[in-house]
Amino acid sequence: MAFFDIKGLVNPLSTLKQFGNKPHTVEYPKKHKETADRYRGLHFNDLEACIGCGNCSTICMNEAIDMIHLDNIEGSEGDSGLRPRVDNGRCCWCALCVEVCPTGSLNMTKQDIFISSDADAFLWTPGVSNPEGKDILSFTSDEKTSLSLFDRVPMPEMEGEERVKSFAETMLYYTEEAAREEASRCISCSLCTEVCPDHMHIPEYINAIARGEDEDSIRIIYDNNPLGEMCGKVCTRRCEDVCALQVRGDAVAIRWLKEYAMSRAETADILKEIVNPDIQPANGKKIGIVGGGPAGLTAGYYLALKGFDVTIFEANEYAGGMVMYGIPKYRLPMDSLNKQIDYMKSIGVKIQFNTKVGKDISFDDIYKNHDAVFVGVGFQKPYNIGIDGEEANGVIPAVSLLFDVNSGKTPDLGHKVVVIGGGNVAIDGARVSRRLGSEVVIMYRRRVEDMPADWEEIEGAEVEAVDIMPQTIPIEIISDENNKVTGIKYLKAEMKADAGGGRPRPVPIEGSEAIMEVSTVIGAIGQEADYSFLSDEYMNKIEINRGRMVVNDQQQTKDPKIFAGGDAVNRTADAISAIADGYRAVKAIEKWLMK
Amino acid sequence: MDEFWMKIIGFVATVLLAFVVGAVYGGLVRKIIARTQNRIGPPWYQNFIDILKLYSKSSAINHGFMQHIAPAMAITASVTVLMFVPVLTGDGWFPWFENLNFKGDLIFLVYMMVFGSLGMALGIGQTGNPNAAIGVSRGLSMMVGYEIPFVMALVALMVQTETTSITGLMEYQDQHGWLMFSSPFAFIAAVMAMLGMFHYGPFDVAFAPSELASGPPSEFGGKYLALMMTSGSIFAFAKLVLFVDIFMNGASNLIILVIKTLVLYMIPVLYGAVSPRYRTEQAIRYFWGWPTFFGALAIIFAIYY
Amino acid sequence: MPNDKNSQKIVDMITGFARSNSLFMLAYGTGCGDIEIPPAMTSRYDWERFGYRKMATPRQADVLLISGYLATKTLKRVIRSYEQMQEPKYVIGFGSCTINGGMYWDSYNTINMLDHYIPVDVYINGCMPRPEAVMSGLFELQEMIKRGDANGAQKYRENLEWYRANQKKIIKNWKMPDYNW
Amino acid sequence: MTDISLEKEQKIADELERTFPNLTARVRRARRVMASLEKELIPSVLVHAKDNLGFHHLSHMSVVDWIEDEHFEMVYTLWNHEKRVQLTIKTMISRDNATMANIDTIWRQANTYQREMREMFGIEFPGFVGEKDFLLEDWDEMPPMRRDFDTMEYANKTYFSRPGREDAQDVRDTISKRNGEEVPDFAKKYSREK
Repeated sequence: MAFFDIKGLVNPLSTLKQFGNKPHTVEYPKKHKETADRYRGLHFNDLEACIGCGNCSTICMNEAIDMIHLDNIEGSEGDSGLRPRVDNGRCCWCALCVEVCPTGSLNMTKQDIFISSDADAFLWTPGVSNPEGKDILSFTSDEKTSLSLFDRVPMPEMEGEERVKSFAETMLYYTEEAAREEASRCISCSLCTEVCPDHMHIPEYINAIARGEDEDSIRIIYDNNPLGEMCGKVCTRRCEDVCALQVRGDAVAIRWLKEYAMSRAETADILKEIVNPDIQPANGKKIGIVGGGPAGLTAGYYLALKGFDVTIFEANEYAGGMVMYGIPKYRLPMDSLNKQIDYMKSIGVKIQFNTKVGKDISFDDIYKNHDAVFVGVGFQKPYNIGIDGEEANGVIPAVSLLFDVNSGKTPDLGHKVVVIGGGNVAIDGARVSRRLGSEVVIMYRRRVEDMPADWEEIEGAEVEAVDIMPQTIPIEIISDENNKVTGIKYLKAEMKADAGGGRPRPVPIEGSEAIMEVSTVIGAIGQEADYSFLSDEYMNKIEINRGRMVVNDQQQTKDPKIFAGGDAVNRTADAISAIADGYRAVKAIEKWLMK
Repeated sequence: MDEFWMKIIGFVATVLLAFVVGAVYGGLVRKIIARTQNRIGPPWYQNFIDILKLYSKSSAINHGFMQHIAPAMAITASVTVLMFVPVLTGDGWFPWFENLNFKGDLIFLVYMMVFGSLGMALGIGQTGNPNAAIGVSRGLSMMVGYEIPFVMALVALMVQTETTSITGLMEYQDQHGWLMFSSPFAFIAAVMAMLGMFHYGPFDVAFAPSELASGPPSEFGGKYLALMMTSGSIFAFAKLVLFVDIFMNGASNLIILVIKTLVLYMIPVLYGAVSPRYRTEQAIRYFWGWPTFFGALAIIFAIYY
Repeated sequence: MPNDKNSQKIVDMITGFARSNSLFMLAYGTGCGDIEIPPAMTSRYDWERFGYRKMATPRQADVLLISGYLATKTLKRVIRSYEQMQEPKYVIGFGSCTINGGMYWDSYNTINMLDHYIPVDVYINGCMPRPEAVMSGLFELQEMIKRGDANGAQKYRENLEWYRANQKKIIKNWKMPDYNW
Repeated sequence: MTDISLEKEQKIADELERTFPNLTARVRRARRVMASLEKELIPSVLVHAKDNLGFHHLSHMSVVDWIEDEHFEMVYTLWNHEKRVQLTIKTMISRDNATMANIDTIWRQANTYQREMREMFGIEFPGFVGEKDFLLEDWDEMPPMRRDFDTMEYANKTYFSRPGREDAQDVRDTISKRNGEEVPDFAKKYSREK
C-alpha cells in the first residue's frame, strides 16, 4: 500500500449499500428456523412397539443407553420388559441406535433443545419423559434405511415335480457361506430363548456359527438338546415367531442354522469327538425310561451323562417315537435320527428295542427294578373321524399311514386320496400320499389361514400339487358292496363370527352337498394316549386328566418315583416340548435321587 | 457567588450530558455496525446496561497502584478536555456550558488529549499483560501517525485566524463564516486524522479484539472497565464538540449541537463499519500520506491567505 | 445472600436486570462446540440483540462458555481463566461432553464431569447444540440471574477444597497462582 | 491421470533397490511406491530420496504398534512434487527398546512428529532436542497410544463418571433369569457383549 492510495481509501465505502438491506437475522426466539429433514434431535421411544431387545444399548459406542425396568411394563413372550434409557451426557446423536432398532420403535425427533441446570436431568427415558415426541418425529427408522438385515438368506429347495418322485429331503439346506451370512443377521437379543420350551442358548450358537466356530455351536446345542439335528429339520420353531427381526422382516432362520451346525458332524463318531461330553462316574442309581421318543431320549442322554444307569424300553425297531415314525422321511431322514441315537448309545444309554411295555415286559417290573421311572409314551392312538361310513375299507388314520411308510411298506392308496384335517400330520399324510402316486385333496373346515400346520408345510404341499379345499365339511363316506371306499360326501361351509367372541366358526351352507369320488380317506384330526400298559394300581397313583398325565413343574407325577414328559403330558405336542420335558425331568430326578 | 455555583452546576451538567450523549452515540454505533453487517444489533441503550453492569461487578484483582491510576487519569483527561471546550455558545438557553475556555487553550487541548492515553499506558505497563503492552505500543505508534495531520490542521487554523483560543476561533467564524469552508484543506486533514482518533476500523489495531485479547484494557475488568467506558463516552463527545467548535462555529442550542456532532461522528463510524483493519505501519503510512499532504496544503493556504 | 422474591430489594432488581442483559462471554474455544458460536453471534442469530458479547479476556467476561470436551491440558487453562474472572461469573457447559464425557467418555486425556472441577450454572445438551439451543441456554441463564439462582461462583468459593482436590487429582504438577478474589 | 503404465514408479523402486542392498521396494499402484528395510539404513535412504530422487517433502511420519509381533513399525511418507509420486518407507524397531534415528536434521517438520511419537509411543530419538511436554502434561503412565495401555481402566481410575446408572440391566441376564435358563460358561463368550 502506497502513501497516497485513493482506491484503498474509498473502495470500502461501497459496502455501505448493505445498509438498505433487510437484516437476515432469524429472530430467535420469536421465530424458529425449521430443522432439516431427518434432523437428529432427542430420542423418542414408542413404548408399546418396543420389545426391549437391547440392540440400541449394545450398538451404542458411548455406552449411553441402559436397559431398565419400567414400573408399568412387564415382560412377556417376545418382550424382555426392559426399555432403553439414554444418558444424554454420553449421547453423540450418531443415531446408530435408531438405525439398528429392529422394530422401528426408537426414533429421533425434531426437538433439539434440552437445557437444564441440573446435570442429572440428562439421564432420561425416551417415550416416558417426552410423550409429545410422537408427533415431531424426524429421524425415523424404516426398512430401507435400517441397518438391520430384514431379508432372510433364501433356503434352496427341490423343485415340486422332482419332490414327489422320491422320499429324498426337499430342503437342500444352507451352504457354509449362506449360513454365516444368515447367522450374522442375528442381533443376539435372546428373546427367542424364552419362548423355546427347552430354552436353548440360541443367540450363543448362532453367534458361534457367525464367527465360524461350528464345533462350539454344536457343543452349545448339546448343552440342553441331544436331538439338535432333528430339531434343525423339523422343529416347530416358535422361537422364530418372536424374533426381533420378525417384527418388520423375516425372522432369523434359527432352525435352518441349527441344522447347518449339526450337519457339520456327519457321523456319530465325529459327533462324539466334537461334543466330547464330560461323563460323570457311575453313581449306581438305575433309571428306567418307558418310550424312546424325544422326551425319553433326552432324559436318557442327560441322565447317562450324570452317571446314572439308564435303560430305555422302546416298543419298535428304532428309537425316536413319533419323530421316527410320524414324520415323513423327506423331512427327516432315518439316517440322521439314527446317527443321533447311535451317539447316545455310545456314551452309555442302553436301549431295548422291540420291547413293548405291558406286553414284553410289565410296567411293574420296571417300577420295582429302578430307582426312578420316566414315562414318555406320547400319543399313539388316532382319533376317529366321527362320520358315517368310517368303518369302510380304505379309511386309514394318517399316523398309521406314516408308520407304515416309515417302516418301509408302500401301501396302495388308489388313484385319489382325500385327507381330512389341517394340521401338520394331515399335510404329512397328504404329501406322503403324493409320493405314493395318488392325487390328493385336503379337506379342512376353516380357511387356509386358520390351518394349524406350518406355513412352510402348506406351501410345500401346494408346490407338490396337493389340492387344498378349505371350508369343507365331510359328512359321509360312501363305500361299495365290498365295503371299499368309493366317495365322500361333503358340505361347503361359510365362516361366521363366533357370538362368544372366539375365533370364527364354519357353518355349513344348506344345499351345498356334493360327492367326490375317492379311493382312500385319510383322517388326521388328532391322537390320544394309550395307557393300556399301566395297571389300575398305577393308573390310580398317577392322576390322569383328559388323557394327559398330571405332573408338577418338575415333571413329577403324583407318584414321586414316576416322572413323565412328552405329548402325554404337555399340550403343545411338539418334539421340542418333549425334549424340554425330558431335560427338566433329568434335573428333577437328579435332585430327587441325589439329595 | 451565584455565578460560582452556576459554573459548578454547569460542570456537572456538562459531564452528565457528555456521558449520556456519548453513551447513546456508542449504542448507535453498535447498531449501525450491526446494520452494515446485515443483522439487527443491540438496542440503543445497550451501552448504559453494560456500564451499569460493569459498575456492579467486583474488581478484586489488581496489579498495584498505577493500575488504579490509569482509568482515573483517563477520565481526568476526558473531563478536563471537556471542561475546556465550550459546549454551547452565546446566550443559548443554557449558557454555562461554555465552561473554562480561555485564550490559548487549543495548544493545551492538544496536550490534554494525549494525556489520557499516556496515563493509560503507564497503568497498563504495570499490569504486565503482554497483550496490553502490545496494544499500547500500537496505539501510541498510531497516535504519532494521526497527531501530525491533526496538529498541522490546527496550526493552519491558528495561522489563518491568528488566535489559539477556541473562543477566538468562534469569533472569527462569526465574522468570516465556518472554517470548514474558509479553510477546507485543514478541515479535510483534521477529519482524516479524526478517523484515527476514534479508533474505529480500519484503525482499531490497538484494541484488535480476539487478536490481542482486547488490547490495552485486557487487564481491566469490572469497575475499571466501566470507568474507561465512561471516560471514552465523555471523551468522544468532547472531541466531537471540539471539532464542531473549530470548524462549524459551535452550536447555540442542544438540537443543533446534536445534529452537528452526529453528522461529524458518522464519518469515522461509517468508514469504520465497512473497513478492514490496517496494521500499525499501514495506518501510519496512511496518516503520513493524504492527511499530512492536506495538512501541509492547509498551512500553505493559510499563510497565503 | 440468597434472594427470595419477597425480600428482593430494588437494587438487586436493577443489578439483576443489568447483569442478565449484558452478558460478556469469554470466548474460550475448548472443544468442537465452539463452531456453534459463530452462527450465534454473527448475522444469522445475532446474539448481540440481547446484549451478549464476546470478550477476549477473563477480566472482562461474565460467562465462561465451555464448548465441549476438556482435555486435561485445557482444563488447567480453563481453571485459571475461571479464577481470574470477576464476580458475578457464570459457567455454561455445552455439549454432552461437559455432562458425562460424551463420546470421549473413555479417553485417557479428557475429563468426564465438568461440574467436579468448576461449578456449572447451565448445561446445554447436544453434540453439538444448535445455535438456537445455545441461545436458549443463555436465556435460561438470564432467568436464573434475575431469580438470583446463578450462584456457581459462590458455590465454588464455599467448596473450594473439594474442587481443588478434584483439580489436583488430574493436574499433578500444580503450579498455579492463587487468585485473591 | 490416465497414465497407468507405472513406469516412473517402477523406476523409483528399481533405483532404490539398486542403491541399497537389503531394501525391498514395490509399486503398490499408480503414484504409490512402498519400500521396507532395516532400521539402520533409514537416515541414508531418506537423505538419498531427498537429495537424489527428488522427494523433497516429508508428508507424514507415524508408528504402528504390532504388539503381537513385539515391534513397532515406523512409517515415513515422502512426496515428490515433480513426479507426483508418494514413497512410503517402513521399518521395524524393537518394542522393548524403542529407539530410532533422529531425522529432524533432514526435515525440520519431523520435529513435531517425533515429539508426538516420543510422547504417545515412548520411542526415543537419540540426539533429538525437543520440548518434553507436547500434548500431555505431567504424564507419568505408560505412553497412551501403546496398545497395552488400558485406556478404559485409566479413565475410570482418573476421571469421574456420573452416578445414577447402576440400575441398568442386561437383556440376556433378565431373560435367562426369567426362564430359568443356565447359559454354560463356555458359551458365554458368544453372548452379546455388555
